[in-house]
Amino acid sequence: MIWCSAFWPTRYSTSSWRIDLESTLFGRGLKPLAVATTVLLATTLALVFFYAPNDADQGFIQKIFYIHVPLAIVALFGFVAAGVMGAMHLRTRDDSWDARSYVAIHMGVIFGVAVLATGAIWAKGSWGKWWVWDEPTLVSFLIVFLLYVTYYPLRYSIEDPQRRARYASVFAITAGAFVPINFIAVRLAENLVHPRVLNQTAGDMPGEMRLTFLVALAGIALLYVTLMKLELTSKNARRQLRRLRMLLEDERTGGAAPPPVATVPAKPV
Amino acid sequence: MRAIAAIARKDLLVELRTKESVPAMALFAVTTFVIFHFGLDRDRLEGELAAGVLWVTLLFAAILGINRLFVAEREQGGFDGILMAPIERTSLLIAKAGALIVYLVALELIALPVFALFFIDQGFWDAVPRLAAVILLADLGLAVVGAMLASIAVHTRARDLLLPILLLPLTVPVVIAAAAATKPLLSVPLETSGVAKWVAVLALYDLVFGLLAYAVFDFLMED
Amino acid sequence: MPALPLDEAGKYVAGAYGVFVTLLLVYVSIMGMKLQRIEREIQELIELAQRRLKEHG
Amino acid sequence: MAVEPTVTASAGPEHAAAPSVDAIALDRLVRNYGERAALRQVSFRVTRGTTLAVFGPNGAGKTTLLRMLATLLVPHQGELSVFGHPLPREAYLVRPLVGLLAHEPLLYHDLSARENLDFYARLYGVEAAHARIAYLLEVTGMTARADEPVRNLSRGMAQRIAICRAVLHAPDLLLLDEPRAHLDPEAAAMAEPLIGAHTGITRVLVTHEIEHGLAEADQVLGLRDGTVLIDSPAGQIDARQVRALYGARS
Repeated sequence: MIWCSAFWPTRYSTSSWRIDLESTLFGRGLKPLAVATTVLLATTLALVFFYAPNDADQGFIQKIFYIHVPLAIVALFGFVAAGVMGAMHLRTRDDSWDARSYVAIHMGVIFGVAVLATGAIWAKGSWGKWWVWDEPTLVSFLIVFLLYVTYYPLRYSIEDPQRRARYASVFAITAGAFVPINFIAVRLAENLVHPRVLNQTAGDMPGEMRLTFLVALAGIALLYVTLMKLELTSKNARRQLRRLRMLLEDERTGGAAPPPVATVPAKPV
Repeated sequence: MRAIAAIARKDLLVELRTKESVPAMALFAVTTFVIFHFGLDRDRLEGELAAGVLWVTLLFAAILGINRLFVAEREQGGFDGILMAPIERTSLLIAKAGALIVYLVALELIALPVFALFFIDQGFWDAVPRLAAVILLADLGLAVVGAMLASIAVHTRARDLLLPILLLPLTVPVVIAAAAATKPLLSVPLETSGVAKWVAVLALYDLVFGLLAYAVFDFLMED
Repeated sequence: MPALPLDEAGKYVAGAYGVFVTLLLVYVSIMGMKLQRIEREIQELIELAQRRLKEHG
Repeated sequence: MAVEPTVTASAGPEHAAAPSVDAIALDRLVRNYGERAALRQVSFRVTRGTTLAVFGPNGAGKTTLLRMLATLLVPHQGELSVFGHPLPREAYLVRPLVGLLAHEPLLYHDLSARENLDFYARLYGVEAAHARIAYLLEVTGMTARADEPVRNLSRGMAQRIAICRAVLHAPDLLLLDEPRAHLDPEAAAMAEPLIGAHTGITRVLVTHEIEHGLAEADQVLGLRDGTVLIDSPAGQIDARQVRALYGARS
């Protein structure tokens, strides 16, 4: 999972999230990542519209494939990765893992919106209606999306921050395990053979198409990682500000450093 | 084991005394069948339509029972009493899932005959043995995921709203598999093709989420 | 369903990529607003710090 | 008067660890609630068999402290051990030794007093449960009302059943959160042999009745905003100093 290491904050300390004002910076590797993403996405667009041949039977409409499928794959891997981060949070009690799990799901849901939108447009273009039930991957993606959307009401309906982080992690793990099972069940239920175009990802695509697809996939994956790093940086900045405000407003300490607030990672079990 | 028996026994005793969950679930199911009759405007159902009506009704009736599962613990201090006791905390999950299976079976003992009476002409009773296996496996899946989600939802503010929206997507595979397995059993003439495949999917679901719920439950109870 | 003529298909493809870009822009603008909120909050904290310095200074 | 049947809790080890070990030991214990600290760097010790009285205004962290000793809350920082068992790692060894009498009676309203006690006896693995329950019900004068649902009992009677529940498994540490609340004098006298001073059990008594608390305590702990302001033997503290805890913010 290449992106897991990419967004690991460069100066990772086990107490990275413990707020004693010198905590970890998430934004360190952001600039190179952003540059790489823009370059890759630009090449993707160029390849899609000037290099990849038109699909034999779907024609020009098939070009949506290069955006729709990578978004779906990256979103799903993001969800499963969020489950791993949730497990890491439960094991190490380090709140930064909970933040990563939250942001990973948040990004997955945003990418999910794009997947469903582009999927609907593609369905309208090639099959004449905005939604098709006999398209198993689209249907199972919708179910996964409906599940992950409930992450927000779950998170905001728990007051105690420690418990909220724990329950969010349990959700991330459960939903992460759900993704493959859901695909199996829906795939078995749809007796209709998968339309030719989408199962081309199995590699029997002509060379140019596969190259374009792989570049697109890399571009979208990097986009996911960059946006996630951006979100983590902004969340961390806002959290630091809240700490700073508490520190300044608390007239009892009047600026003296109060005890660190975040939880101590218990000895890993 | 002692703790599981103690908690399950307590739950069933409270249910027998208050008759809070099962009657409500049964009434809900029968009324839903009537609504389906008018909604679909059908006097007789078979095959996938029958399977669909049956499983959608059972799923939503189950939600009523799951919503009530941990309310007594939350409102009457049962959580503190149990979490302070020298027991494996996962016994609470197993006991609650077990109690939920008992409620579901009680619901099905009432709802299925009514369903057959309303919609099935004949041949229902020779489908029952296989149907019972499918139903039990589905109940196990609902019970495990339901008990885990109920223990999460009960600690939140909007628990009656949160539980259904969390549970429904998660139990889609159960409904798909159960309905697909029930379809041949309720078709006229009775078939049995494909039932095994879907029973396998149900078993896989129960196994994965059973292990997962067991593994994470301690974290849900910790404070 | 026969392949659409180029101009009509083009509409859909443009629509799909358009949706992707707009979502991206919406996200960037939200991040922009968050950045503004952070700046304003830093402003407030600086004033608070100066006041705190005067009191304890 | 019924004779108290001997009680062996099959679940617990042969009662507490070696007698010399402190009943309770806290070292810079911290418990947060989000950004706010409920307990800040709390440290104190309680020797076996003694009674610690805990005083302090609302929100001082008294209940948080009790719940941590009852293994219901996990420490966020610092060390906490009961009878030498560090928490939360060895919570399962501590649980059979601790009894909690909280604000809530922790009883199921739809079950009768006897059924509630029977349920907890099964949880704690109390042998000869029936004899033990019968004895406790008689001592607290609740035998007559033992088979009605707890829902029908008054708050005072429910408190008596809660006392039976707290001592059901003969704990070595009793955590009492304002035990005499809702109890009339007669009931309080009845509860004396179970949770009173001379039972010899280590007790942590949270109360606002300063004179009564001081009289019963061997050691006094004063808490305010999660920090320890008073920690001294009962003899060296008078009611005036304790009352100062509740004054306006200094």
